[in-house]
Amino acid sequence: MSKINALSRKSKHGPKRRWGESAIHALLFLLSMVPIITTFGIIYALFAETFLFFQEVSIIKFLTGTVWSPLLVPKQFGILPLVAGTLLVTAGAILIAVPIGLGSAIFLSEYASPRTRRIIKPLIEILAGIPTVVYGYMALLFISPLIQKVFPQANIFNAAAAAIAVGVMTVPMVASLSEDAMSAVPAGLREAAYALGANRAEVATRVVVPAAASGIVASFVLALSRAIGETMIVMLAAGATPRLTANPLESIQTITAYIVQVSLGETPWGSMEYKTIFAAGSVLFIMTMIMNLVATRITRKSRRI
Amino acid sequence: MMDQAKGQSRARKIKARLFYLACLSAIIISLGALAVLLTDMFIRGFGSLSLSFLTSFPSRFPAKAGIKSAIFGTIWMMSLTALFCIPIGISTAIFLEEYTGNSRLAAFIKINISNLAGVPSIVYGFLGLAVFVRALSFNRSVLSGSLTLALLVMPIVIVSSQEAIRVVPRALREASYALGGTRWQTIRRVVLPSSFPGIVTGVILALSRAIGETAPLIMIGALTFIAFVPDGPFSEFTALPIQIFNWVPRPQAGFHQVAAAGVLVLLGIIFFMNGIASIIRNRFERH
Amino acid sequence: MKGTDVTEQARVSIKNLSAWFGEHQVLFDINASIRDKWVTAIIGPSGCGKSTFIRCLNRMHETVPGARMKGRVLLDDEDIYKSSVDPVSIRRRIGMVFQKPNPFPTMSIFDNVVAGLRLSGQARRVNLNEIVERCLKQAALWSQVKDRLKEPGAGLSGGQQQRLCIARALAVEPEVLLMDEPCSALDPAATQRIEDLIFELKKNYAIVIVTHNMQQASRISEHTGFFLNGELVEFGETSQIFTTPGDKRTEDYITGRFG
Amino acid sequence: MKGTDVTEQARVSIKNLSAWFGEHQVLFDINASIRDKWVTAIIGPSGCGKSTFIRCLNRMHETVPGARMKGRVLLDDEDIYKSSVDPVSIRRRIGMVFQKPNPFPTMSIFDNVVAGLRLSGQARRVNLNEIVERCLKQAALWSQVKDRLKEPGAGLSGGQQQRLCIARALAVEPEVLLMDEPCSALDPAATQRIEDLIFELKKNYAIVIVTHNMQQASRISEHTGFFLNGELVEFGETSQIFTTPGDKRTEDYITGRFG
Amino acid sequence: NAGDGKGLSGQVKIDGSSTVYPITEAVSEEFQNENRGVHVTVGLSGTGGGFKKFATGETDISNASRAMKDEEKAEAKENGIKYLELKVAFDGLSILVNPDNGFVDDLTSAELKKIWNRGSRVKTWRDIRRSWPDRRIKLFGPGTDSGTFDYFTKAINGEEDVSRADYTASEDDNTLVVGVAGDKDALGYFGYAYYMENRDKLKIVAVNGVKPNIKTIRSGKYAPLSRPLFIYVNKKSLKRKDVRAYVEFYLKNAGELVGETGYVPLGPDEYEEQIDRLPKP
Ligand SMILES: Nc1ncnc2c1ncn2[C@@H]1O[C@H](COP(=O)(O)OP(=O)(O)OP(=O)(O)O)[C@@H](O)[C@H]1O
Ligand SMILES: Nc1ncnc2c1ncn2[C@@H]1O[C@H](COP(=O)(O)OP(=O)(O)OP(=O)(O)O)[C@@H](O)[C@H]1O
Ligand SMILES: [Mg+2]
Ligand SMILES: [Mg+2]
Repeated sequence: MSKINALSRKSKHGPKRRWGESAIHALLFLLSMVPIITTFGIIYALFAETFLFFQEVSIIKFLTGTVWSPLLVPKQFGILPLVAGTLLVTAGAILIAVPIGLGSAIFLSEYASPRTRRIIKPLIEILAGIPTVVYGYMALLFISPLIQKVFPQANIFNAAAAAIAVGVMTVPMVASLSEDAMSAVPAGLREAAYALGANRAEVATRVVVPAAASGIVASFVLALSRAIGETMIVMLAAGATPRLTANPLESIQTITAYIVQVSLGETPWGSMEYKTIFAAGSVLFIMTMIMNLVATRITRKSRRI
Repeated sequence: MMDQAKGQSRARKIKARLFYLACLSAIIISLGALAVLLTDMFIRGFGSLSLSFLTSFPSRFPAKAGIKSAIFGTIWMMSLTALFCIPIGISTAIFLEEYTGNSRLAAFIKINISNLAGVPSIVYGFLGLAVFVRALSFNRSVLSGSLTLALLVMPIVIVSSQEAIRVVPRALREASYALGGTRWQTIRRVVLPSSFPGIVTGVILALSRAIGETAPLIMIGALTFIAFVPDGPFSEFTALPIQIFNWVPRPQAGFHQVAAAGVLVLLGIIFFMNGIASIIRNRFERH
Repeated sequence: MKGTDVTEQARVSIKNLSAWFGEHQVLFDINASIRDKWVTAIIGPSGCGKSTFIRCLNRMHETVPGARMKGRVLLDDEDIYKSSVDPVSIRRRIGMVFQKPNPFPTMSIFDNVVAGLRLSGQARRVNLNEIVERCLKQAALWSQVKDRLKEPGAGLSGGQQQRLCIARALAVEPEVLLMDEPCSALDPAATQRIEDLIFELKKNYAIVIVTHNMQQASRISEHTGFFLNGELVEFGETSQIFTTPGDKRTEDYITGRFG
Repeated sequence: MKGTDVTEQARVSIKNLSAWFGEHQVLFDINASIRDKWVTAIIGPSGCGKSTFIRCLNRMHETVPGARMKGRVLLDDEDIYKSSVDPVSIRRRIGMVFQKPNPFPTMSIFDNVVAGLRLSGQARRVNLNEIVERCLKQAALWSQVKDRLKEPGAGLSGGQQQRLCIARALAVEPEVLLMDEPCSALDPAATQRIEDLIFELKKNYAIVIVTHNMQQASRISEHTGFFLNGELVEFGETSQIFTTPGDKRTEDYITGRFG
Repeated sequence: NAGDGKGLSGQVKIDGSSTVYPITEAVSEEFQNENRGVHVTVGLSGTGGGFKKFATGETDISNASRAMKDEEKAEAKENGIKYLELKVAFDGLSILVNPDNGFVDDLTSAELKKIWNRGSRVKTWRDIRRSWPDRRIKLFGPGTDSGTFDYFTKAINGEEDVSRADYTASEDDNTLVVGVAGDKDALGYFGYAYYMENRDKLKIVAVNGVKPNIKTIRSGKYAPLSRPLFIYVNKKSLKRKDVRAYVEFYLKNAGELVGETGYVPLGPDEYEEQIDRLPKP
């Protein structure tokens, strides 16, 4: 055959190519270890100090105590008020983000014209780009006074204002990811439903949303973990009062806000008070990890159907 | 039978209408929130936006305060963050999609990544503090900050790159294999170019997230008065969100305006990055 | 064009139908009529407008963004495009089965069959078990799935899924059944079974079937329409079209000179 | 089975080939041989294993996760599955064209043609312009694209894209050309052009073409193999298979009784 | 990077209290304007965080809203860090109420203790003085990790970190301003500087009959709520030209700059005295 072919045949067993392929494979393998190393790094960074903390404070009391006042005399280390504050804000945020985000996603994927969608979707995604410091001040200067107008007994710092701001902040995440999931639902399914005499709303609720469930749930989970981990908004708007309460009109403190408070505060490093932030950080980490594992389970299950 | 088939009952029609209205109000609320936020920022901050605002260092006088050091710090930090997270993120995505199949290792890495995606940003602050600031003695340098943020946004890059790689049609890979392409050649010449728009979108998404992050930087001690431009990766730095956070709690009302102007600049940068992303996307998707 | 002289027994009449996607016209002034209790086959090369044509018959065409049409489609002498007519009710009277089997993946076999009834809220007024059994039997699927009605429909084989989709279409008791290449994703045995099924169904319905398989068209249909580039080149009795086509292009296509 | 008495002029010999996807066997003990400068057509109903068969001939089968095979495939008497053989070099010697035209969307027409050469690093050593012109001419595409070689390949029509893919396959100078339903996504005119092209190409190559169009098989091929459910029911000279098939199933299929 | 102006170059690292931060920031800004070659960084890690870095030699100067504690001194000693404590200003903690509050003009230390002490049962104004109305008080104060809180609890309740916990806390004094300004039954305490910037929105309360102002704070007459603010300087660093220049600049200009920030400067000769205390180069 021709010259080229002779060349190609000569180079085909060439050790160089084989070597290059495996070198690349090895390199990619090494770089892929970064996420695993990161996880171990986080565990090390949190748990080493946490371990020292629990040599001084009973872990049972820590997990079951209902008063958190490590910086007040008498010091008490019950993490529950911080956990409650975190969950209160998260729950409120989800109550806002899920319906608004999902509704927006359905509107974009089922009702809006492609043109409208092309314009609106990036606009909504901008909301996700606004630094959360800004939402924090919105919550304090704009949302909180509104709340006080409706509920005069509300504290100027309250969980509700923070929750609303966190909710608004996570709306774009839910909207954009859910919309992606819904757009990915095969056109065939929509057509099948239309052909059976379904109207648009029925197609959306009975066919598209269930078929996109795993993606939608994934967006909820992401919103949830962003809400749990949100720091600046709660720090600015929810107050700094650890309190075991379910009343969203009261001032509370979340785990994240506590961590920032201490890391900017006057507590001597290395003191037991300072170690509380590692213990609190560990609780936060474990909370989000459990949530993620559960969510992975759920999405995997709904994907199987 | 004809009666049933007559069509939608009134109730169905009303329900459909209400559902439509509910979705419509959801989108209006979303956009309304955006409008309120942006308007508020504009009203507060627009007056302070000027060339000297961009070219001055921070000051205790709101009228003189500027964001030069913050802008340079942010540029430094974003560049380094991109430098770390893009190659590692894309490599990991390639490895997971093209090399591992359904192995245990792949499953383990994937679980790790989805967990990391949910880890609160402040926890990355602990990591950055313990590992980069202390153990590796990078102190509170640009390097520490960008490594921390790179790890923080790495899952976003990985997952979106994975998705972009996954949707490259099998037919294209087969075409390459059938022409005698090796695995890496196929990835390099066919898979990566085709998934490029998706990867760029993911990277921009990740960097937009990184650029507004405050909490992890506070954790590594970056909340600092800095009136100089970083001169290397080991230089101390400040960044836009940090500078905003520094100004907002001040007693003088002037600083609140300056902070709002800082937010406008930050939004402008995010806008600009998204604009570039969509240009790249359109350019490549047309092909 | 030949063979439009069958209007008198027509269930569906198509008058001067044209259709567009955006600016791109894909159907040009189609006239045809669909007879009750007959199978009408639509053949033609890929992209000639077969799918678009039958999607105009139950107003599915308009669900595509940017798509529009002109002309009239009469179902029992009533124009289904009249503004007072609800497209949703039309789709209920004119059922459709698609090329790719598309059972609802989140629903069980049982729920798939009654999905149409549930949507319209009729489910409460009727005996669902009975309907599911009847429709699955009609679709020749009952014996294979009767013990696993609660399992997801996506777990069935391709041919079974397609029969499930047919059962689902039958459950809303349509008057006309449109099928867009229902066998093209199926193996020979499954194809055989669907063909037998069509033979049964035509006793009660007017059936329109798009197919790229000429042998299939000649086996199962009474009427055949041949489309080319958006035009209905020829429409008439199947036996006549396949033996003495009136148009050179039809002949070329049928004898496999292209397509 | 009949007609395996052609081994003497064989370019490719297939011996006791079986293939699986996971646990699912899709080819059963196939024996056949592909003659140089002849066109071998592979026909059979959907899902019978035609694609799997030709994908075993250039080791593309093994790129599918979970796929495996048994048996031998000899190219010029050398077993391509021998452990010392690099699959990459085999695929270079045995080119392939797919059912759906799949030009690389990110590359220009020019780059598409030379993609194979670039992959192997040969591009530097040869005159690319010459090769592009020769291959596009061979693929009967030169006159239509010579003024826009820098434009993206995806901007061409379906038939042009398919010819571009053929040109791309030719550029690496394979010895055997496998084509998996290359015309099924094309319109009649494009099909005609590809058939003409095959007629030209067979002067230099051994060609294997999968088709679901019996007429096409009879028009263009010297050899025909009929697959059913993973078995090669019949293999022999085309004229003989289409006039006096040796197997009842072949006859049923060819006369359109199923499929 | 040889530095212009006076030709100095180098890096001065400062960290510590957020209370002292505005003063050091002002000094640094002016210093940087004159010495572009020197890179001054002022962190905000809190007094404790600042001392941690100071005691390991990471920083040259530490801002402190309190004196160094024994364990912190011990750590510095362990690391061989010698240092100089310099007083730079006074801060007066102010007690504030809403301007619409017509009845609270002054409070005694005892009343404050009654309000703020651990386990306090004061719920309404009436619980403080019989003549005051029977409305709920809304209490605002800094977060438990701030220097202001530490100082206030020590001065009023007698022991550091002893306080009632059921008040509205925020780390951000500015949001406390918002809180007190927004509620007519509010009472709060925070730094004098924040009052100065928001005089129109707040009403200041005399303590033990003394209203805080520059004079009363500096003289200590505004007792017990005026406190000194410090910087700590590493002696080894002080041998460096850049650090020395910075510290001298600090003490020379503090008198003027402290006033701008809302804090209370020392008397002029007090700054002179401290310059003299600096070891000779
Ligand atoms: N959603 C769409 N948007 C724009 N053009 C379309 C769309 N669907 C089909 N077309 C175009 O309309 C024409 C007719 O398409 P149609 O699907 O009706 O053909 P068909 O005969 O059913 O083909 P096939 O046998 O491949 O299914 C084609 O040119 C096609 O490209
Ligand atoms: N990637 C795959 N994984 C598992 N099974 C497969 C895969 N590809 C094909 N099969 C199965 O292998 C059998 C043969 O498939 P093949 O694609 O070879 O058929 P074919 O004759 O080419 O059909 P068609 O005419 O539809 O292209 C079929 O039963 C098919 O379901
Ligand atoms: Mg079609
Ligand atoms: Mg095939």
